[in-house]
Amino acid sequence: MLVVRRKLEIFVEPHARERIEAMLGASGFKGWSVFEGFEGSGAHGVWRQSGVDEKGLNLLIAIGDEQAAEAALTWLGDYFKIYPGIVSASDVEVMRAERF
Amino acid sequence: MLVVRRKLEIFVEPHARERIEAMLGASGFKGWSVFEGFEGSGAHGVWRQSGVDEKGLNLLIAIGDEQAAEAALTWLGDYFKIYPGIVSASDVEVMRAERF
Amino acid sequence: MLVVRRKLEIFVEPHARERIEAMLGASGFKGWSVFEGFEGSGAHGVWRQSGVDEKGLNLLIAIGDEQAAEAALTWLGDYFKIYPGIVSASDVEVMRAERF
Amino acid sequence: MLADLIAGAGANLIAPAVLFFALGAFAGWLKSDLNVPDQVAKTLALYLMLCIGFKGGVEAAAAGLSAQMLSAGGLGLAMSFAAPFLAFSVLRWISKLDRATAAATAAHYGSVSVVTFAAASEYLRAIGVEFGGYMIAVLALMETPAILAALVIVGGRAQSGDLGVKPHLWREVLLNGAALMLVGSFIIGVLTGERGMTRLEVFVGPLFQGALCLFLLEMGLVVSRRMAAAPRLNLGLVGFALIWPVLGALTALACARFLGLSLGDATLMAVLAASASYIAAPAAMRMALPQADAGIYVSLSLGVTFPFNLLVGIPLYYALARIVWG
Amino acid sequence: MLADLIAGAGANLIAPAVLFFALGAFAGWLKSDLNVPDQVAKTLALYLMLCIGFKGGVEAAAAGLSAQMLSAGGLGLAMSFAAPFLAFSVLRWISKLDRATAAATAAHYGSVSVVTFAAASEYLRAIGVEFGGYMIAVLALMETPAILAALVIVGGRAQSGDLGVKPHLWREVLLNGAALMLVGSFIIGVLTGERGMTRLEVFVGPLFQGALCLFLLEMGLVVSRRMAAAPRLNLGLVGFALIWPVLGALTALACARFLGLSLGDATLMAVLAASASYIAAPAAMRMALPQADAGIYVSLSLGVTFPFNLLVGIPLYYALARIVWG
Amino acid sequence: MLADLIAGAGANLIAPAVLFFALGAFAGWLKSDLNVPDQVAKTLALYLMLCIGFKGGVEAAAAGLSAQMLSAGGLGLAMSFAAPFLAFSVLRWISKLDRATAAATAAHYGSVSVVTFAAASEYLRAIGVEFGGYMIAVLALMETPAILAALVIVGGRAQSGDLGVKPHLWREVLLNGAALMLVGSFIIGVLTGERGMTRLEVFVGPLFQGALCLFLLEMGLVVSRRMAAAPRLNLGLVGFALIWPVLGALTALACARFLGLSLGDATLMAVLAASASYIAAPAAMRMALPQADAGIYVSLSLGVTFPFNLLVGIPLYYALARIVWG
Ligand SMILES: Nc1ncnc2c1ncn2[C@@H]1O[C@H](COP(=O)(O)O)[C@@H](O)[C@H]1O
Ligand SMILES: Nc1ncnc2c1ncn2[C@@H]1O[C@H](COP(=O)(O)O)[C@@H](O)[C@H]1O
Ligand SMILES: Nc1ncnc2c1ncn2[C@@H]1O[C@H](COP(=O)(O)O)[C@@H](O)[C@H]1O
Ligand code: NA
Ligand code: NA
Ligand code: NA
Repeated sequence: MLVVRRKLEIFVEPHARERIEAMLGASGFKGWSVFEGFEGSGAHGVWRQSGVDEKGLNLLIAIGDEQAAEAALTWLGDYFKIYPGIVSASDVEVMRAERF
Repeated sequence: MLVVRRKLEIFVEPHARERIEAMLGASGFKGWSVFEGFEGSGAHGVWRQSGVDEKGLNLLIAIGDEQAAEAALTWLGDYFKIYPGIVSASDVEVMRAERF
Repeated sequence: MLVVRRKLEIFVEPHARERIEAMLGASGFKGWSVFEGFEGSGAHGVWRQSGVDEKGLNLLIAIGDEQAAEAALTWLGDYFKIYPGIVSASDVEVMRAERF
Repeated sequence: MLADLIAGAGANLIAPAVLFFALGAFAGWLKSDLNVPDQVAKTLALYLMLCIGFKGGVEAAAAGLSAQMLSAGGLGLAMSFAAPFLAFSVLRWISKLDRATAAATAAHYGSVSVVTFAAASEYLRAIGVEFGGYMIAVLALMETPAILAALVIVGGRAQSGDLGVKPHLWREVLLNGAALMLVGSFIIGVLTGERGMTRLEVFVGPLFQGALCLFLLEMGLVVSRRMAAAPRLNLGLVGFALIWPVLGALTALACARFLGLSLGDATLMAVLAASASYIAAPAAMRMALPQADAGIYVSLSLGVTFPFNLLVGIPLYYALARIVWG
Repeated sequence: MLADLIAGAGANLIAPAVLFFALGAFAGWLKSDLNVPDQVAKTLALYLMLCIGFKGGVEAAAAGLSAQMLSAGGLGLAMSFAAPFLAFSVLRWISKLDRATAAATAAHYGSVSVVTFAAASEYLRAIGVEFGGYMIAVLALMETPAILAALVIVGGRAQSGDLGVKPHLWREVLLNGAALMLVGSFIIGVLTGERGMTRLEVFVGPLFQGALCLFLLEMGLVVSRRMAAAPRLNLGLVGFALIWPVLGALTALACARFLGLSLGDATLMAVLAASASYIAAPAAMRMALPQADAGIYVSLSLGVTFPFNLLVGIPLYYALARIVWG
Repeated sequence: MLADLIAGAGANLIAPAVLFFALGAFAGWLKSDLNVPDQVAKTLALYLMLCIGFKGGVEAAAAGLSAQMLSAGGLGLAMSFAAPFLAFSVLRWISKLDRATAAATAAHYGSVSVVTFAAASEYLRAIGVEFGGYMIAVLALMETPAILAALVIVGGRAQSGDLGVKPHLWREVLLNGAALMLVGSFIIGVLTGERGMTRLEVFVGPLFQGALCLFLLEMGLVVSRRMAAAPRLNLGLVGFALIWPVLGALTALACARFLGLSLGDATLMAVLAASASYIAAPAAMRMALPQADAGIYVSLSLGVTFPFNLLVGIPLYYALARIVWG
């Protein structure tokens, strides 16, 4: 009853959220969820969500099939050449294969 | 020192949170954590947490043993027949086996 | 193009956040992201973020190499002997190996 | 008369709160990132309940029990419970909605919108028309019966079966936060009376207007975001969302006249009948009738009826009331 | 006298803020989803600190240095540091609490609750009793010593060992946000004096009451949620949480009388002695004494003593003070 | 004259809002956990826009169109577009910044800071100097041109290529939430005029001061956190961040004098020229020039120039204006 699918966890600056959601849809993902980060650190330094300056981080979680993940990772490969952030991929098991 | 356990990530509408927490306890999970989503998209359309209307999404993360996960997935299989949301399962390694 | 790295998901009380971030850096992680929990349950009872009392939970997600994960898990093993919380480890695939 | 009506409508349209709603709708339409953070919007909603409830309670305590009050309460209860049955039939007749979605939509139109009520009472205050504090109690009474009516309509057909939804549903329907805040603040208003009011005067008075502006800004944003995503609203449904409120208001005015309510009370009664719930009802319907299409019922009540009432309905119902009251 | 006491208690019980606390507790007990979002609740807490600190500072600047002020400060410091040692012994004697939990609980009762203080000063203002602005400085002075005392009591026994907790702990104890806000606003009040007050009058004055209502609503919710989850409170512990405050208040009144404080100052002194911390102390204890059972110390201070003081304690201590002051 | 200047500076430094900024900076420096939650800070920013815009709109409506208004608008537009070219050259000359970082920094200094403007207008109000409501429109006009200028400077060199950033960028630049709120509230102010003001008087008036205090507290925290993390600010860059504002202010004063603006308008014009954006510009630059170093441009504008203007600049520019205006 469980089938294996790919899960992407994409960490990006808030300004990219909309573009990346559009990309996910275009890549073949049928759904995704977005969460807001609180603080963090990376190659571009530390940040903390404050409401005063523009800093922040969104985590987009998207579960989909192999092809969708492939397409998204290719796009993100280009994206991360110039913008901050990271993406991780892993296998997860889900129910209702037709939904992903 | 690390042992393998099952991690469930359950994405559901806020009104179900309490019921699902009760179910997790009954299924044998000894702990779980809940996060609030910011926006997302799925078979039931797009949503965004706004504070004005009732939209929203909760992510429940629960790590437990095989049987607990099995029981929860069975319950969720029925639940997702009528309510929006998804669940993903995967293996993770944890310390202190007796805690899960 | 994708390489395998270790992902830690660390659930701790907010007062520990700063210390654990320092530890992650010292362990060799080059980045991490922090999220705020909403409610949850565990061996130390139930909690809910309220703004009135001091309760709360932070989820730190850190992706790094095997050694960094090893070092962090050792530290956390001691930490969880006396403080509430859990950690889970799993393998994920990332791009740009040199960044982790 | 007509000139009056137009002047009234014009005055309503340049009220700051209404303009902030328009600003929000405009910004949402342009896909600007303007938004009121969700926790703040939730608090503003709570705060509006507090003010409306508390002020109503203080005034009700000062006025004491009256026959008008009982009449208004009875009328409200009856309309809220009866309306969904009628709305259900009309919706099934004019559209191809399935039973569940039609029942859920009907629940929304039988129930009421607190923000529409708030905007209406500000409108009446601005033009100096008096109304009873107990109208807040009527508002509270009208939230729930419509939801129960929808459940009666659908009967055994609800799918939510044995997933343990029942007790949660009852709690959601009867004890949802907004309703409790409204009723609780009303009772606190009754208990503390004028003494309490002297302490909270600034908090519930001049601040209220500003908070309403901010909240309506966010509502405008939510409305235009939702309408951009709304899929299948056909002409029949949009027509329903525009005409039902006016007919509801007329019915309420007729009954109110018959029961001898005052001009202000009757106008608010009409506004309540015309308004559609966008918080309590959707929350209950998501739980109880998950097979119903939320895209329909929220789009209609929040996306069509709410703006219509805010921009046009309120001054219109008042104008109609003035005609009836002579 | 007794009639006065009862009247005072009655007046307190129908103060809006107290009633909103009751509403919150009631809603929580019914498991309603009513709640004040956490970021807003945190901001309300910060805002209360700002108001209390700033108003106190302005008043203290107007009054200048005085012997009363020094006496009150010295008394507060002494009581806050001494109380935990006594409370620890009592707790070990009447209950089977382990050393760490007993010490942590003792720290809570030596420290103070700012919201209780706020409610008490509103109570005094409402009945027209004056008190010195410097009492806010006393409040600030009393937050920390009790926490240090608890660490002294437990001594080397703390487990937190070599995980680098020390510097974080000191920062938490001495520089926690709430304390800094209170002291900072007090100093700003002293520096800007009446000129600053004219600018912030509305912000720190009439608004304060309303914010207190909202905050107490959320506190009521938290209290009843916590009590529903609280496990092992035996009669001895509950008795402690009810009787210790009264004895603390009496001791404070006696000392205050001896030192010649005014009626208002003495009442607030009693309230401070009677109140138990529910922010600073738990935060420090979670860090420093993780082996102590937070289920005990927070349930007692927030779940039992806080409501007791709010509903009964404040008018009671004032009545006792009036007896002593004649 | 000098005595006046010093007195003015002193009065500014003990304004509550400035002191709360200092408290925040101090708390941040001590690494206290004091903070204003992000959603509330965002709402405060929105609220400040609402107040500034609305009040300006009401006043502008009362005053009607004037030549001064057009002059001020034209001057603002011209300065905002021209400044980045000059700043870019200076920055390239005095520092080793790469083109992208220099252009991004230049955009910040051509654009403006609303909070600095707010603090300046409070300063003028406190000392009784009048200024035109249309200065808010000038403020709004000055936000964007500098950002466009930076894009012109970098030209084809932007890396963001074909990732679909263009439409999002234009929306960000032209329709960012803060700008829309400011302009929208200004228009609402114009439309509702005095009638709207009577309704919102308390909300946009006495409350504003308090909200500014809370917001500046958080700004102080952010500034010191950021400066603690800031890496490579050399003397040249810090010098630029201190001297450029003064030269900008002087230029603005000269032009304003030439165009016949009033003392108050000219002071605000100088403040606008001297201030550097810390919201609109960074957001646009992160999108459009991701290769530029945000550590540089935000640290300079938010970490150096903003505090300088708040603490020293505002009274200084006013003093200079008084010298010029005689
Ligand atoms: N190894 C990592 N693990 C988890 N989150 C990361 C990691 N690296 C970067 N991030 C997140 O992504 C943001 C931007 O990354 P960077 O481009 O490396 O600065 C960081 O501030 C973190 O919030
Ligand atoms: N493939 C997916 N990946 C991540 N989140 C999803 C996915 N599908 C659905 N969700 C989340 O679950 C919510 C409800 O799902 P649905 O029932 O498909 O509308 C969506 O709005 C998303 O927030
Ligand atoms: N098995 C689990 N799965 C997910 N989260 C957990 C689990 N156990 C504990 N937690 C989280 O960690 C917090 C502290 O854990 P504990 O020390 O077990 O009380 C809990 O309140 C949960 O938020
Ligand atoms: Na209705
Ligand atoms: Na105490
Ligand atoms: Na500028």
